[in-house]
Amino acid sequence: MIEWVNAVVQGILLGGLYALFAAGLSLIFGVMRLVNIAHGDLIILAAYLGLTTTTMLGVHPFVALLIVVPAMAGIGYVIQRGLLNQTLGPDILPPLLVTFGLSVILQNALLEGYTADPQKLSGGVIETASVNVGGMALGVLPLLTFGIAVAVIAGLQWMFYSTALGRGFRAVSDNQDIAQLMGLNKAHVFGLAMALALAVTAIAGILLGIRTSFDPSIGGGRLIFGFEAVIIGGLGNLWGTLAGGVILGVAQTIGAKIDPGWQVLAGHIAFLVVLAVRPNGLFPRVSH
Amino acid sequence: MSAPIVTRATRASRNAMVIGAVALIILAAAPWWAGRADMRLMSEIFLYLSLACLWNLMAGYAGLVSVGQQAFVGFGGYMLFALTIWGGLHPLVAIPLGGVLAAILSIPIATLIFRLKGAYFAIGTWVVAEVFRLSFAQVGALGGGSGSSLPVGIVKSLAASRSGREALSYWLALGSAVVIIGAVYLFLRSRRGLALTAIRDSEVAASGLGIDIWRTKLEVYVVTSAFTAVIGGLIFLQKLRISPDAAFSVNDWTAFVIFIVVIGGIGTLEGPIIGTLLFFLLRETLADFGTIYLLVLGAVAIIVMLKAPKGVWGLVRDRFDLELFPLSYRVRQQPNQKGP
Amino acid sequence: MSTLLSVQGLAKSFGAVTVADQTSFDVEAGAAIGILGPNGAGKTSLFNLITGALSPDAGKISFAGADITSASAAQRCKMGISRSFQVPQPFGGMTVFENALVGATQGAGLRGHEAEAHVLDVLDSTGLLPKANARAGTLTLLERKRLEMARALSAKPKLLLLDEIAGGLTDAECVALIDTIKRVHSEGTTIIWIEHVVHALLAVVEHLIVIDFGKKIAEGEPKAIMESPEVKEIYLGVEPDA
Amino acid sequence: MPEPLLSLTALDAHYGDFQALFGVDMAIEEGEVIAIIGANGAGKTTLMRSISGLLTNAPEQIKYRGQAIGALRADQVAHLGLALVPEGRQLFPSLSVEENLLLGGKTGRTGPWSLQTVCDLFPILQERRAQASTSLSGGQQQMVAIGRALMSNPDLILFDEISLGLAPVIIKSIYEALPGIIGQGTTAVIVEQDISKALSVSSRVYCLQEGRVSLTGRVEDITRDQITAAYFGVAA
Repeated sequence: MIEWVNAVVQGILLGGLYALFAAGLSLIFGVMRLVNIAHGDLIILAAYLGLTTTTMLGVHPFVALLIVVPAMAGIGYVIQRGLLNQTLGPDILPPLLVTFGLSVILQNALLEGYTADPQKLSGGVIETASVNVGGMALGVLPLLTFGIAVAVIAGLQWMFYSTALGRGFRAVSDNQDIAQLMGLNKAHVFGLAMALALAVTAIAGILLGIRTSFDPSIGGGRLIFGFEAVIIGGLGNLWGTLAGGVILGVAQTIGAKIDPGWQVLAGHIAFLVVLAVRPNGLFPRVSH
Repeated sequence: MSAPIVTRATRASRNAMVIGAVALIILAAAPWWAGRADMRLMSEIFLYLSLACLWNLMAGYAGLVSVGQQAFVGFGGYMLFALTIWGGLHPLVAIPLGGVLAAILSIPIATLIFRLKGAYFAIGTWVVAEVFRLSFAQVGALGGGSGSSLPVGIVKSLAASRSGREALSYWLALGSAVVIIGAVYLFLRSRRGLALTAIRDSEVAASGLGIDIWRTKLEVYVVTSAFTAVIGGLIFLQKLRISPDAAFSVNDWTAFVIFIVVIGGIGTLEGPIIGTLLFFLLRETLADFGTIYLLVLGAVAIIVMLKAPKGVWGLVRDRFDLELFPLSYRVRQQPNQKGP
Repeated sequence: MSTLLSVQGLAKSFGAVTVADQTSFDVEAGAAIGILGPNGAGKTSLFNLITGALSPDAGKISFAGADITSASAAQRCKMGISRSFQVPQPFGGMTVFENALVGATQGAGLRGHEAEAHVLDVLDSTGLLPKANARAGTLTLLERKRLEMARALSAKPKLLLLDEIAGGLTDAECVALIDTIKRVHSEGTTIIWIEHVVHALLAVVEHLIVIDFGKKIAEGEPKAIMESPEVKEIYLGVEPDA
Repeated sequence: MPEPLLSLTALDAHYGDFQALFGVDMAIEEGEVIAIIGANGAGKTTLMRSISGLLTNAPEQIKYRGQAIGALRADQVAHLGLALVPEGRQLFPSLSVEENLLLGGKTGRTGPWSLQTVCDLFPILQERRAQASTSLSGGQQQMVAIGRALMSNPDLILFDEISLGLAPVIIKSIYEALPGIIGQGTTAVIVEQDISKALSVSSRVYCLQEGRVSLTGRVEDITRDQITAAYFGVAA
């Protein structure tokens, strides 16, 4: 029995990581209706940037965040303004296919730069440290990851609904033309949104890299997890995204408990069940 | 006054038809003039051409942008193995049967993922493909995660000699490309094809003119899934070995296909043909450069999408008003007659 | 005469904006009805509700005796309702001929040469025959409006809904348009026409409905309706003393 | 003769293949109130989109204080002191009343208008400031739209169909508020279908027909018949 409870708790904590994968997707979809197929590969890019930073400077991956987060934000701003802004419009094909092409480029560039060998970020003692709660040993790293996820989502929520920047995001999302009339340059606003999304992605990538080994080919899988969390939670709802991540995480750990080969499959099946039963997700944003 | 005449064929299309027929005869005779390696390459070209035509019908005409067609390629491949090994069927029976099974399976899948719109639909199809991959990896009898080979007895049942088998699998690939291009062409020429084109241009006006959009898209999805599975069967009949990662590879069966269609010209029948030729030209030229080739391919696709979204064929057509496959209608007024 | 279309207690709102407020009216088979009202009064929304592009919050719509409230737009077209869009929605990548052919083959269910001949007829009567091979995306606004009507007619409707097709026409074009609509009407098609160009409307319709804020505020014989000071003020924005 | 505040020279505008404006010439002096009238589809809204930068034109076709602005983006135009009250109000549904107004002040231009003075002009907005903008009535939404444009302290304000879809009594009250807005030295362009309302507050009028200027003059100099002819393209 305790094993099952343990699986659920581990799943909840894992859900924090998935929510971090999803938050960036959710943010850019919310602001500019863009679905970034390269999102997963950008998570992996962040992990590799973390790897380079830690090996070159000999610092802890958490310290590497000080470099990787601004670097990813910068990359986000540049690809949004230099590339992705040109794809936005009523036609869904250009953004889809351009980000798909970006995904292939990123994957192969990482392969070229870092080879296909699995890599890992070394988190030191934090990786193995655990605290005992009610007879269960909870890893400090998963707990920390979950805590960071909650903090990031609370931060995004606050930014979105209580700051001038968030007001700009919502205005551009509502009506690009009218927002432009108010003096907002939408190209810049979109660039900022992507920068913010990739800053979150940087955190996700570093935490992923400490938790498990990674190689250039696994981006697609991370995109799917993030996407599933977004849809399960309901489009456009950040806290829903966290809930979606948790549900996905729990489904996976329970699946793995039944048979190790079923971990990821169980997550996909949970997603398809939610899609069948509640096509708008469990916590859809109330439309105005 | 005498009535205007409605025609469809153009001079270019008649010429293209003649050239196409001649090319087909030459290609069909390849076992007598081409080498073994060339025939393998040409088979691969025909199979990719088939996949590209199918994906183009789905994405370019029905607006169903899927990045999960590898689900059906792999399914068709696995059905070939399962039905011949377990069911004792002849491969040439197993492959079309795999198509039928794919069609049946695609209906419940469609009812689920049609709830997702646009790019979310795309990722939803990918999830489905992953479910397929992980599920087949669980089937121990088919080799689980490491896959299995087609038994020698089954291979030999195709033809006794090696050259006979190679000719047969070449003709199957060529034949399937011809059948699929022909079927897509005839479909687009029919009133249903006209309806599909109308949906692409304006869904709201299409439904107001009596077109059931959901049903039309479902039909396209089911038919392309079935054909894609048949092609999958043929692909793995050539490879003789299958594994979940190879069968459900997003790069091999979807990324390349998308690049082909985008570069050639999405939403045109000619596009996939030109795209396939360009793709293989690029691949054979850059084959020695490894991953660089994929980098270049990705970059080319992005540039085409941004600078010439209608692809190479779109550029040609805009410039010369050409149509090799006569889909459009032309109304010709009698020469010495005044317009109303 | 029998009732072709019956609208009962139709209601629809988007948030605080009401586009249909307990609207009820009947249309006899073979009638020609005009709908007037200021911009934003809910006229186009009414068409969207009748054709199935919008579903109502409450109320019932029946057509030729059958309840069609929950029928899809496509089903309604096949039953004989077709419309022109106020903001033209051409199939931009297709030619004018092909646009109309969609209506003939899908809506009217015609095939082959029968469909082609019908489309040529419709294009001829709407003056679009010289443009038959032009891609719809290249047409001018006026031609697009004409195409809207041609496409609707190609579906062989029993009930034709026209949404502001006369705006911006020259005098001669307007006369030709009126002739076309009169002929369609005389061939037995029931017509509901939303139009700002009042003199064109009055040349065709036998009955007027005036709506404002989604509510039917007047209905009856055109002359009497146009004379009523209430309609003058609300619709034309003319002060009674001006 | 001094340079006009805004001048249009042979302005054309296109949507794809479709041309909506043909060689429109116009000059607006500082402090004037201009009415632009015309039937549906005459090109009024296109004209507003061109001036405000939502449609791109050749640079020299639109000049503002002598500067060629035809090719500027809408946000750049907004920073120069041009504001548009768009047709159909178009508030941001995700933003509260107050947030809508604050966004209007995004350009950071200073002048008489602030959250406080806008709320003084339309006291109901003070009460409703925390509400979702979509929960307001049409007339109140129009007040927010006007207030939002004023928040940028514009030198030139464009009103596109302010009476559209509003009850007569609301239209009346909005027109009553106009002098209070324009009186602050602001130049205004009023686009209307409701001719008599537009003429009652303006000094000069331009009539558009099928994308061309069909009539222009001082309000007191032109007759109703002239307007009817210019409006419909036929003698009444």
